[in-house]
Amino acid sequence: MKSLETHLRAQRAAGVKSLVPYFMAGLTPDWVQHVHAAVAGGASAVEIGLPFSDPMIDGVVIQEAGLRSLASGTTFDTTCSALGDQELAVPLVAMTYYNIFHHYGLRASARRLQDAGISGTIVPDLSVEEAEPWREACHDGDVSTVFLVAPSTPPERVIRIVAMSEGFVYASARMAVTGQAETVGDAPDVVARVRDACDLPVLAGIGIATPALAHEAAQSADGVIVGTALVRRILDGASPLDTERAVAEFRRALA
Amino acid sequence: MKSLETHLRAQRAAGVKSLVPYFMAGLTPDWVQHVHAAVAGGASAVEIGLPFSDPMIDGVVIQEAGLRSLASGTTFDTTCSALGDQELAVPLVAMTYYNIFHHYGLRASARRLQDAGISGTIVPDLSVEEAEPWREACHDGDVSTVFLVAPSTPPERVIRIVAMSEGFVYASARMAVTGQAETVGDAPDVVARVRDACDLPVLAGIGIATPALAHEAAQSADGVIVGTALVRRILDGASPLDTERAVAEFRRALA
Amino acid sequence: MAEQREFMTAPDEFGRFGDFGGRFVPEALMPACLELEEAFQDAWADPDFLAEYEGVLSEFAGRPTPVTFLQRLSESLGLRIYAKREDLAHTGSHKINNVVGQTLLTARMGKSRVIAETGAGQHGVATATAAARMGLECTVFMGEVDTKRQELNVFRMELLGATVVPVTSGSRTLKDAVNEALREWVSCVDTTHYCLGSVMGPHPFPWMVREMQSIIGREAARQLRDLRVGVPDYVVACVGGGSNAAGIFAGFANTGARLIGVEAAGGAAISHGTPGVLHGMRSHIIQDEFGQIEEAHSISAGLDYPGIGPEHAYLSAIGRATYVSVGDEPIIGALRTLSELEGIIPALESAHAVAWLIREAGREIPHGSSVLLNLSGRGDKDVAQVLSILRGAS
Amino acid sequence: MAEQREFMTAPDEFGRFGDFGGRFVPEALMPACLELEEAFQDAWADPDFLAEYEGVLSEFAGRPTPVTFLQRLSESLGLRIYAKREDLAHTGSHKINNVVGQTLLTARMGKSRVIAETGAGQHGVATATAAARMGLECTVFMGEVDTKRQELNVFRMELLGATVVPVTSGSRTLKDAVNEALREWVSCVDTTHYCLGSVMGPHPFPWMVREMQSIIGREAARQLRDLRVGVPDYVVACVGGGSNAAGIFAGFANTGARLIGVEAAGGAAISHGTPGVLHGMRSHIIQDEFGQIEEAHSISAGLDYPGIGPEHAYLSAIGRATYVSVGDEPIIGALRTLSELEGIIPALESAHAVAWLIREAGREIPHGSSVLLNLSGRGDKDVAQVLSILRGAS
Ligand SMILES: Cc1ncc(COP(=O)(O)O)c(C=O)c1O
Ligand SMILES: Cc1ncc(COP(=O)(O)O)c(C=O)c1O
Repeated sequence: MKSLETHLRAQRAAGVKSLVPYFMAGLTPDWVQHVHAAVAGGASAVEIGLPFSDPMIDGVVIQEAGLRSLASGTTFDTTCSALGDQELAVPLVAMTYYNIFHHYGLRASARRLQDAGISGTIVPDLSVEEAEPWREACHDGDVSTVFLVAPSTPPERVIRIVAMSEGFVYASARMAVTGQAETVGDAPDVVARVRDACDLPVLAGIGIATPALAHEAAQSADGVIVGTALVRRILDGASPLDTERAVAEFRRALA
Repeated sequence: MKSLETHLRAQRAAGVKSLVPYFMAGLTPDWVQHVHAAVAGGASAVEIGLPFSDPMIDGVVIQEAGLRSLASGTTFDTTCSALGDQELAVPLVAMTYYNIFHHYGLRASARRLQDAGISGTIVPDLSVEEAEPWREACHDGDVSTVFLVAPSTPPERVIRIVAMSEGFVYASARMAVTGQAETVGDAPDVVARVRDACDLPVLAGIGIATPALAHEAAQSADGVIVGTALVRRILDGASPLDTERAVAEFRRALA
Repeated sequence: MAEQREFMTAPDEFGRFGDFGGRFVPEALMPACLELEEAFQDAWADPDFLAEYEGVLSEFAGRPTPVTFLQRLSESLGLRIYAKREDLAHTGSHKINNVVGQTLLTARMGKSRVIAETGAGQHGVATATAAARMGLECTVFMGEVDTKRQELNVFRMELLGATVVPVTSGSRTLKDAVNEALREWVSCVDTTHYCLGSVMGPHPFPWMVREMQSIIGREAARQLRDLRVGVPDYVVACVGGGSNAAGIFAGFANTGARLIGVEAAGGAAISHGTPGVLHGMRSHIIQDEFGQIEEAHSISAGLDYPGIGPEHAYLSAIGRATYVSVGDEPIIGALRTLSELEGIIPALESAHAVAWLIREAGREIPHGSSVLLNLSGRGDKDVAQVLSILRGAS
Repeated sequence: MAEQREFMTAPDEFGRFGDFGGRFVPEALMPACLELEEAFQDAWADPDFLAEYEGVLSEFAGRPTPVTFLQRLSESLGLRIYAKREDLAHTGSHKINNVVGQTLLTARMGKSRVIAETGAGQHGVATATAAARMGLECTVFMGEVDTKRQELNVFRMELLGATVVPVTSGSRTLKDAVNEALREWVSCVDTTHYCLGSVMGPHPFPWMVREMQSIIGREAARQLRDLRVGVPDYVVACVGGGSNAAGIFAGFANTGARLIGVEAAGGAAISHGTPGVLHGMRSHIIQDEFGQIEEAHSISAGLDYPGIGPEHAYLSAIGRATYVSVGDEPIIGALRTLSELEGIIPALESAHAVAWLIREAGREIPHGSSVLLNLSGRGDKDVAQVLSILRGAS
């Protein structure tokens, strides 16, 4: 079992809901401090966005963050270098689009991630049908490949996806791109369907914008992923301390 | 024999070349004075243009004169009224497009012309094929219908045209609209072809812009028609006295 | 077959349809008109020429154009409406049919150049197109006002190798462009054919252009037979000079179909004009009390003509066809309706026929009637104008 | 027949053409892609559906489009050039073939709405057109930059009842419009079909769109047989996403004809790109050293795309087709040449294929060769741009 799964299973066993905040690599000069702040605020793991020019499943906030980050020269390498120097108490999961790894080379990417201490990836445009080469590239190391289940995913596909997913299963709360929503959407239903199919930790994400929604989603899920709500604050000028407080608020809501 | 032909034959018999200047009715408030001046200058007859909105065989000068005249309210009636009051020693020939008479009524037009002392018409868009109704309307009175022969007219048509033409035959000096030219063009040839076909007086026109050209054209023709050269002067502000002098110059060249 | 036809046969030897038509041109042009008449008659009786003409229309110009059943418009109006799709012909309207024929005839007559008049530019573009293909020189006369309103069409003609001459005489619009083309023709008639754009002008133009457009009606008649519609109750076309209407009427003149020509109210020579003589023909003309020709005014440049082809004046006089008129107001609405319901943006000209259908469905036209609508052209050329009208209105 | 074909057969079960293609989309869209694949396969095997598709293409969209022998261009280049006239199809390009098929499929799937991306507006106008005819709701995503450059096309879509959404993300051009359409699709996939405009995107789009465009090649092959040209030496088409090229290549893939795709130098995914994953497919993509997608830059908006359909990447890899590129400079000249010699103003996209012919006649292409040129669209949409370029240059 790769370390990401071990970690999250341990949280679940301990009765702790997992909280996975998302940050866009390179968005601000102090972006790494936000990652530390999130850990300090109670994150169970941190999702690191590697910016891509054409983020087709991201809403406007994360699009904007990605463009800003790209404009300041962020690359896969600069991100890994920045993270490789850090000591972080929780797992890191890279979120990006497949072309970044495809272009860098699959084995080279897997190695680079591992060297940087990143133990998982979420690649939303990498369907299970296309994932074999990437899974193989990651096979020998400790980089887990997380897959999403969507509200539209039919039962047969849920089985297939959870069979491939490592670390946890990402339960998409709604048919939508990343953003801030006012309900937990289909999260309970999707989580239930994933649970029927496997025993992996299941984290709900997409639109979980407030501590209250996180609390509600975590009634069924083993945890939540919170992206846009935090990135929005950073775009608006939030400091690492602000981030720590915001994450802590989510953590309290999950308690 | 209608009076126009009688008059022109008499000139020819007397060894006098006919000179027929053209004036646009209503072009200036004193336009009738220009007609008198032309007679004083030695005109054998005067061609009176009745303005028409769409003068398809006229060049820019006469077009402009026509539009100005129309803008000042000239109509067939106002023209006839103005002329009806005059005592003029030479025949008047109305030049216009067929729609003017067609709209006024053919018989009514013929009567109105005659009442105004106009003894001929030149209607360039009235082909011999279409002329029967007009000729019939003019039959009982003393209004002659003059037809044109063009450089392009083949011999059979020359015969047909001269057989219909009354007063004189208008020998078109060139394949062109009214205007000022630098040669007599095809005038000698057209005149010769008309002469071969009939004994009517033959007057050359279209582009006879200078006394020298009039002189040259009259070597073969029985006379000339001078339009644009005189109208151009009036558009530029010539007085009746100027017109008289200009006509006199043409007259001298024909002596 | 010619013997059985009662309507829309050839005119008499003077080019007259009843009291209308004829040949009212300066003597300088008469020989050219006679030559053209003879050349046309000869060509039109020559199977090789006809084959070439039809070949070019099918291989170059995209004929046959389809007949499209307008299902959604039909449902909304309670009619069965079939559209003859001249909008799909090369250059975007029926005008190409005529110019293909005339440019072939030009070459057959040994002439190397064509001239043409144009209003909005459709006939000019079509002529420039056919001339380019045939390697003929081409000069297009266009009112100066129109060259400014239709700058892009001027440029299209230039791209096609034509020279566009802005006409600054008279009202500087279509009728003056005709005058200017006639003036030019006088001076170059030996080498140049005047490629007139509608069923107007002196004989043989009204007849020749109708014949060259009658392919519309012949195709449509066959297509409606194939669709098992047979003879429609109504055949409806817009009328500027009248060539698209004449072309489609020709296929149905000797059937029981009611023929309807839709004029623009501001250029409605039959509805508002009187008999007169203009541009070489006797027909209905919009003129003032003194016989001066009036300017036409329509939202659609192609219907902005104060006359109408003489055969239409005749068909109206004998009651074989009916001419109605539609003002500018409903035209944009009709264009939008056809666009939204059928995915076809019609030319503003053609939208007049649509507007009449919308107005009269269930009134003049009983519900359930079958209608053949001639969609004479596409609206791409008009989109900028429509946009500026709608913007101005809002 | 399918058994005999070696090239341009169906992709494998994952939608791959060799190493290219596939289905790289968010899981939320996978069920829709699978549903579409099944619906397409089912429809495409259903004679009733095929009859309806072909019926709409012929009765509504003007198919078959003619093949025109370009006599004067042929003489000037020392070749025998035949043009397939997609410029005569309804809405002015081959794009209509695809959207007619996809909108019929949309209705068959019980969906009531389509969305589409568009660059210059051709595919958007085509989609809005077909949607109007079918009574489907239609939303078109268009980069904000393009909505300003192509204001009239925006208005055409609106006239056709579509909603045009300006895309303000990324570079605000075509590739961002695709992203935005995909984002929208995620949120409405139950009721909405994404009507993609070229042989790109996730499986089954590249295959389905090629099949829906292959009518071009099938018609052309038959027409060249009828003209006794048989199989041409070359088949030449411009390539943006690659749908018109795929459509015409499909008719000749299993003959000896050389297949040539002409890319715009500024968007030449095969000539200047490398394998990558974008918009749901693995193909050749123009990208920087970090795998970020670069903006394409071409004089013709329709070729302004940093990718290419995966089947072209495959045909290039196996050597069955050759991809060349032409810069912006000769394009206007090529457009003028075709206009002046043949009376056909081509789309700037199609002018790339013409420019390549002009450049290579007597060089890459031996004198005397027969060439089938796909004239993918008409240039009316481009005339204003050409005018401003020529004005700027003078
Ligand atoms: C599309 C279209 N329809 C109709 C007309 C009117 O001409 P006609 O009455 O000769 O068909 C024009 C003239 O330009 C036109 O462009
Ligand atoms: C006329 C024309 N040709 C070609 C193209 C390029 O698309 P494709 O390569 O899919 O044929 C376009 C795209 O808009 C187009 O409008």
